[in-house]
Amino acid sequence: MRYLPLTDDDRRAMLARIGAASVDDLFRDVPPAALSDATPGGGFDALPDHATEMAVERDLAALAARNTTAGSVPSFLGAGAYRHHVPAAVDHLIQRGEFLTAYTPYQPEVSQGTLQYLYEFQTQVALITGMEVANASMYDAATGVAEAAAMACRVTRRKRVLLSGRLHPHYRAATETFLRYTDIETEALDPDPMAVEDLIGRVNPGTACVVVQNPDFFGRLSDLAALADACHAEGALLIVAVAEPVSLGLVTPPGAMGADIVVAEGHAIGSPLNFGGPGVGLFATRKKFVRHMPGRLAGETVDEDGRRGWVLTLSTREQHIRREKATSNICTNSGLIALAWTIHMTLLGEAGFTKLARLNHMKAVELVEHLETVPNLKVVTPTFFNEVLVRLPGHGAAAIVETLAEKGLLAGVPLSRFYPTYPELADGLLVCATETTESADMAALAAALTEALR
Amino acid sequence: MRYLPLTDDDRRAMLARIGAASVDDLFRDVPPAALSDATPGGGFDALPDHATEMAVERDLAALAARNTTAGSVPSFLGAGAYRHHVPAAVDHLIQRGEFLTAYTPYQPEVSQGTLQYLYEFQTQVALITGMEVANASMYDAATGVAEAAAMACRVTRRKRVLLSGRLHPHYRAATETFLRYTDIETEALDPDPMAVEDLIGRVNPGTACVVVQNPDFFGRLSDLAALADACHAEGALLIVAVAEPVSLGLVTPPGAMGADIVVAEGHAIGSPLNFGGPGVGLFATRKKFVRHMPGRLAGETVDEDGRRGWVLTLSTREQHIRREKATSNICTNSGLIALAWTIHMTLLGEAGFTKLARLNHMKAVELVEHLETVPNLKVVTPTFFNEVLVRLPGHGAAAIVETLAEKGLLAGVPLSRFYPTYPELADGLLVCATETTESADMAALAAALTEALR
Amino acid sequence: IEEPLIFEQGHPDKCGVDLPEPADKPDRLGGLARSGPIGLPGLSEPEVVRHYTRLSQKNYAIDSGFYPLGSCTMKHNPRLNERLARLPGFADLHPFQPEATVQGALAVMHRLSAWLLGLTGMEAVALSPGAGAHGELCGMQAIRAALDARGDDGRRVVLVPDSAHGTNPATAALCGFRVRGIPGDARGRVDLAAFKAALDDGVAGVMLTNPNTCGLFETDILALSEAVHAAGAYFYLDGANFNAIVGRVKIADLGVDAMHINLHKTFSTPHGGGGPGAGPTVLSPALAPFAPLPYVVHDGAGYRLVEHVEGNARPFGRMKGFHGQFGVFVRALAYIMSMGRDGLHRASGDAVLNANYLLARLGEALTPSFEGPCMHEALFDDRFLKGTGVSTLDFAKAMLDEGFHPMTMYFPLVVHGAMLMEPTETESRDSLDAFCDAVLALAAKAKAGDAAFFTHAPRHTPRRRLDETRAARHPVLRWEPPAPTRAAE
Amino acid sequence: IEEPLIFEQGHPDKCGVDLPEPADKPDRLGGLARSGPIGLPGLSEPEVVRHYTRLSQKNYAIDSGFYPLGSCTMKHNPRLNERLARLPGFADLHPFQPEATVQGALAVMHRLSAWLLGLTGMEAVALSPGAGAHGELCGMQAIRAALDARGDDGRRVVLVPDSAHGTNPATAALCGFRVRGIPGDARGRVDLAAFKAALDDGVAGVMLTNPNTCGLFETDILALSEAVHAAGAYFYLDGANFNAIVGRVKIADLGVDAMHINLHKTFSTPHGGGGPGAGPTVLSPALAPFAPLPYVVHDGAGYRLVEHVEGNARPFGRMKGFHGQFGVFVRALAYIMSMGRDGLHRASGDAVLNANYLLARLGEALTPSFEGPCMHEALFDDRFLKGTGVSTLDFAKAMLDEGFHPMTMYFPLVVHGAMLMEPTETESRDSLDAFCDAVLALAAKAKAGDAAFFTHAPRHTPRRRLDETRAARHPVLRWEPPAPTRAAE
Repeated sequence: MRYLPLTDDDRRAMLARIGAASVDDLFRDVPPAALSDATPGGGFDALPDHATEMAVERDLAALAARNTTAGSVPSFLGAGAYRHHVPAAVDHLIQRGEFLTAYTPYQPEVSQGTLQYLYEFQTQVALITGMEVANASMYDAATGVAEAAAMACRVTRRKRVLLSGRLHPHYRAATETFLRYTDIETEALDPDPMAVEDLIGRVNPGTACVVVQNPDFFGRLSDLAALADACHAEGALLIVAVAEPVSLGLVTPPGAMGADIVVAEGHAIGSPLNFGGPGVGLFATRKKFVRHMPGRLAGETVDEDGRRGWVLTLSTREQHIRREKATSNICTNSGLIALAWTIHMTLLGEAGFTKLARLNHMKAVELVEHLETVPNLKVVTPTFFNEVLVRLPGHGAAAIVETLAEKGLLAGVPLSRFYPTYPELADGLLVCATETTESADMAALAAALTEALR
Repeated sequence: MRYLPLTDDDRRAMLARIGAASVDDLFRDVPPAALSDATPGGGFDALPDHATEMAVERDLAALAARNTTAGSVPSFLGAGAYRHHVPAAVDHLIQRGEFLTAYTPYQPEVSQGTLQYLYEFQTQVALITGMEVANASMYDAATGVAEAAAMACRVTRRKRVLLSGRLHPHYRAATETFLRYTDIETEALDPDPMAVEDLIGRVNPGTACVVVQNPDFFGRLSDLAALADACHAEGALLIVAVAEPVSLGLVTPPGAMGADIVVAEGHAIGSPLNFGGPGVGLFATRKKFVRHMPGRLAGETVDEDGRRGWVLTLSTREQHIRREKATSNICTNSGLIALAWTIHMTLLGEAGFTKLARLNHMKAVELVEHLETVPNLKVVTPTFFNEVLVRLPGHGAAAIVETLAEKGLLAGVPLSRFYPTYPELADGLLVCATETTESADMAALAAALTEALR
Repeated sequence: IEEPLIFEQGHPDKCGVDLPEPADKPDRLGGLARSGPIGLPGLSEPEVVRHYTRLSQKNYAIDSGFYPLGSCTMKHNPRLNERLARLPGFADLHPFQPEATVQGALAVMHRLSAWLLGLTGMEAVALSPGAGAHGELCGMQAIRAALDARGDDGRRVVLVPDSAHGTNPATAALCGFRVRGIPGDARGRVDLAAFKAALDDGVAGVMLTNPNTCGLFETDILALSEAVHAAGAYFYLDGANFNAIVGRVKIADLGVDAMHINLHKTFSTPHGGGGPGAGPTVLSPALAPFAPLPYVVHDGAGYRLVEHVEGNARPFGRMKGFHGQFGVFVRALAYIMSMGRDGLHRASGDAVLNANYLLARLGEALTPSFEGPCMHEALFDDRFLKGTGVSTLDFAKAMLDEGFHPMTMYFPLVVHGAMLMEPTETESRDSLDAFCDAVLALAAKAKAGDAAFFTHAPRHTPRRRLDETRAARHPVLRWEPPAPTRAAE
Repeated sequence: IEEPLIFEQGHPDKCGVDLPEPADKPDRLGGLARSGPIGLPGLSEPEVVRHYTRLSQKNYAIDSGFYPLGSCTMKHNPRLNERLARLPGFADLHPFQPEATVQGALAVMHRLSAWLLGLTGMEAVALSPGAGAHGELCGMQAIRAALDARGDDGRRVVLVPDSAHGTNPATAALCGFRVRGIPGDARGRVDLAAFKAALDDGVAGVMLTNPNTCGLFETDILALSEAVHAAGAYFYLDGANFNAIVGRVKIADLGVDAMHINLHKTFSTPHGGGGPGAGPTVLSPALAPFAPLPYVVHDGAGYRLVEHVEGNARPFGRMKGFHGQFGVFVRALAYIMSMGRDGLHRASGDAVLNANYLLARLGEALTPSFEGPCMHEALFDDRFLKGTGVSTLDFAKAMLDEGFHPMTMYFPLVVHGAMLMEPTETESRDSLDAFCDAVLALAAKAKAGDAAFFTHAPRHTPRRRLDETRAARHPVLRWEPPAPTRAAE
């Protein structure tokens, strides 16, 4: 067994040193009734024995081959997961054993590598969101939004959370689930891609926070300044979720529009799609709220010789110190995906990040031009970054998507996947373009949709 | 340009410090007539400008997709290149930047990693070949055989080299080419898979060395002890080439049969096929010949504090010291492929290496059983490791191979690829099995051959 | 060698990627274009590769040495798993592709689920929790949902032993529960009598770690779970220490209702300097109906991903975006298939053997907190340092200079100056011996009175002891550009 | 931390791979089965990963720092190239697959050939040489073949400047040539008059490096090549320093008949601690017919791999097994496509700029051997160390402690105590400045009389100075099991 270094000789010698008769003897504190492996007929007999590396590789490669990869066909899927080109250097570096196989940096003297990149990550997140401080990551944006809502309640000492109907349905569901058994009430508006939401009118002195997304789930970009003002006037916080972090290279950041907490999904930068996970939640806020913030924080300090170094800090907020009074129960987060994110961001830099954002937007503008040639199709998102909602009047978008998938084209994400109980949304399709989308792909989509909608 | 760190500001400041007007000014020693880039209309105008990573990846991935990979179809190709399963740890480790991007270990104080693995490599090579010492690698077996023949001439102070007709035709060609303009004569026997060669009868007092391969190019395993005795009786050296290093886990090693120099192709262990290159030449000999040996050598010593360490040694044999009197002109060799080889060998160890060899042999025995069911086909190799020669009387093997390739089956290597001027070999086909060959593949081959030979 | 921050070496004109020129069309941003620079530094690719290579060289990792961090299960992370997770057929899949185009990915999730259920004997598994603490939340929310479903709203207390991980009480609090501590006995186990006394009809459940954080099997586990159920409460088992018993003990046989499984511990996916992990949570028949969305089912037509309520299921909600830590699932499945039934059984045996070997060898000079055998962790306290002027922390820092990562310190809280060592099954006997030799030598040195050696350790690490108080008092959590010098005036 | 040899930590019972059980059939070995153990050590996968990770940590590399090794062109190695070379469509190809199944691979070879010809203006290219020295052999064998073809058997002398790499004379000797040295002039160039005087009708060719090993462009190169051809000889250019002029100078315009190109220098494939490299060799119309086998041609039907003599070609033979260093070709092509015409032009300019910047800054304290501008290397000698008791070697070893790899030392042989520095274009100005600051500080220290600091350097490296004399006098070239202790007696 290739992963196990002990030989039978080792086991014998070690048992002798311990003074035990056998390895099984070391399990003598386990009640015999609970020892399945000792049961005649065995408790695990249905499970296969170990397999060679060659066999495992063959087996799982065969499963991988049963999937259609997004890169092998024209693909217009977004809805919170965006396919970008990741430079090869990123994956090479995150696979270095010293990063990959380290634990959370509890011993800072031998973890400066992890701590320094987390500090760089925190700074980059703060810069692009326009916020003052950021933490060292959450699992993903959905859980980040949930934690942000809870944090807003701690900050404001209020118990009411208002969720926009244009928030990613997974962010909404994760937030509702997270808060479900607390004393916090959540109110979520209906998803209505055609109307403008009146969130300002719903903010009142009981509101802890309003959660919106920008661009929103239907692709629309909005100016949030008035909403921020309204929140602040009532003593509430504005939480802004960003599903496509690349947008922050071109669009006014939430911080500049008055957001108090910004949560973004970082997955799109540095990582492949990975069927949606693992992602990385970016989480930024104002400095004055930092002690209410969940998650790990790397901070600067000096060592015994006076040299600059980094440590995990403000851990009195955290569960291992504060236990049931902690700001969150989060412990392991998304360190390695944060590393991938920060390496990709560092490769991009100011020039690359802003250019990548502009390139995405221009691809989407071009995509919309193509789509507008399709009869029977309406582009309904007026202002957007790289994704728009189209409606296919009289057609179920899901069926159209399946038809096109059979023809080797991943046309977009049908709204019905998220809103099965809203028949009026069944003709809605989210389509997205990134720097990986070619003009020929767009033309193919327009042609295929034209035919399908005939 | 992503690989270039200087900014225009940097360039300006640096030019000012240097006292030059422009970068072009630094090229003022180049005769203007030779400066193609300055020529109006330009000397390089036909060449494309730089491309994005995304574009290069897309372009080359498209070329890669135009090939049929050996792993995607049943494959029985050998003839000096053997497809084995390489554990993922091997490629992971050789990609560590400290190995991948280091130079030849000229500064031993900061190159102990490279030097220690070369020492481990040399020891492993010596052990499996049954020899006393080995060098730190040659480009490949073909060039290694050529260098071995030249070395034998230095050792014996003779000028005649005798090559078996059962030597890999590339090894033969590379040796003839290498020695072509020296004062060494080479005599090569005709390839005759059916006859037993009388090499012993050709050894005489002028012979510097005899070069044979085991298993030979047609797959046959032979006992070389009598040949070794005959060579030594005449003062000649016996050079044994090994194309499939895995065979050394099961077969009596050349050293135990009296070889004086052993050259093997290491490619099959640790590396993917890579369309044949880069490979790694394993080169081992007797201790008394070490100062005549080509190539780099890592040797043990101690540092100023008395701690064990390694250095490149015996470099007085080498070109950078000895110039035109060097044992070889070799400089850069195959360090990284040697590393892959030694990591794979270390993972295998005694138990794994011998088992892998046995597994290969048993796969070949099974393959022969399958082939013997094919009417009109003759297996002509009597004793073998994992490859045999079959004859398809009345058929051109090359045509059969192409027919089967169209059906998604890589059936083997036709002898005509190497011996186009020997029509009597046109019905010969080399077929090979390794641990990656499944019984179903063998049955498919037998069925396809049965149909093709009907 | 000092490595500056990217902000100190970058320049906005540099760029480590080349991108095609965007088209020059009118934008559709509705006036929301960003104004002014962001302030990001730019570096070329060579600089980026060198920067992060150098940073990595300041880290200790399981690849570079022994890492006996108790309760963290720092075992070898096979590279096969990394290779397979990167196959384009797994890595380049969009989460919202039509089901027909992702049958292989759904099969991975289904197969992993089947293994986890087979190894635990449980009824259902929720794959989506993002890490161990998230899995705890999943289990406790399922308990809360079950209580709600039976209309039982009087149970709001959760029993948590004093030796528990901090995540346990934090999680319980997130579910609206109050925590009631339960003490341990002199044998390092839950005090059965005290436990039973605490079980009243206000108790929703108990959160127990087993093997517990003292590295011991709860010998009364069957009585405990029986009492829990008799009291109408549920039994949550913290699965952090599953590696000690995997392939030997079926969790269902212990009467467990929910347990999270850290794929990044027991099933060897890399910890990545702090994640991503994954915390699939197995559930008993009583809790199975409440498992969160999404999950994978298989029917005649193939695999389906259930993303909305259907059938008789009563999911308590959705915990995470998309479908969970898919990349981690691939790695864990590759590991589990590689080890198999027999390999996992041997692994837990070797993990326990290695821990007992540490206990035996180090017990000569250190002070074991409880009598053995231990399970996969050996717990010592600081009695052996009494009067030396050396603390557990000092002792740990001295280990760094010997080339070893220290054990977990000051946890569990139930012993003084705790040192919790978890060697895992992937350490060789040579490795354990080298560690024991070094620790015994340090212990001798401490006893010989050389306190200053310890209090100023480490000396040979990339940094010496860092001032954590300063970091917390005056938090500097991001780089800021230096104040402009006023040379112009 | 010491890392034992695998032989010292392995055990024959351990194994880092799992393999299926072989069938148990009668063997077909003809009695040639190996007897007795081989003596290989066995290690589990965790031990192997840790062992080689630790070994790597004892290496310096371009990824970890500045590596200004003159004449070696240690530039950044992009990871894109590594990724592409590992695509199964390139990595998992057998060299003897039918041509129809490897059209993409043949296209790679054809495209790389087209680039190399476009950048040099030459007529043909032999891709197969395995490294630079092998490429030299290719070029010189082509010259020999051309002489033979014209029946010219009186020319057996090759002119080689005294400043040449050792491979030049070694290669010439392998082709049956005698070497005649030619001296340099005070400007660090070939002495044109002496050169012309040496050119007689016994001369087969000349082997010249340009830019030369003093880092200077041979200003008389056109006169030199004209004289060579006028004398009926051939002109071999050593391409080791091609990086200085790529994208600026067409080799054909210099009158060159053959030049090898180190793909692992100019075209950035990793050096791998000593290879594999590749040394494609470009040939003039005069030598093109003699190019060795195999080569790729394109006709209407697709790409063909020519492995045997055909048409009017008169190949001098075959240099290597299979088709050359294919994996290196993929990397080099990816690099060349990434850089393009404009990028390569800028790269050579930056490489020369960086070298001149070193020359300017270090020239303040060190002694440049010749007047600038230099090309992509800056050459200093040891005059600045005169009377300090510090040698070039000592100075280099002290640089190791500053975190830098030293320059090439004692080469070229034409200056005393040579220090040849090649920064390449992939170093930033910050990196060069840090290096210059450190070197200038060391120079000041040497001049201040602190010789012992240097003669005992390095101090902070994994090993201090190693006893090379002992290694050569009593060569220990492999591990041997320790002699059995005689405890039994």
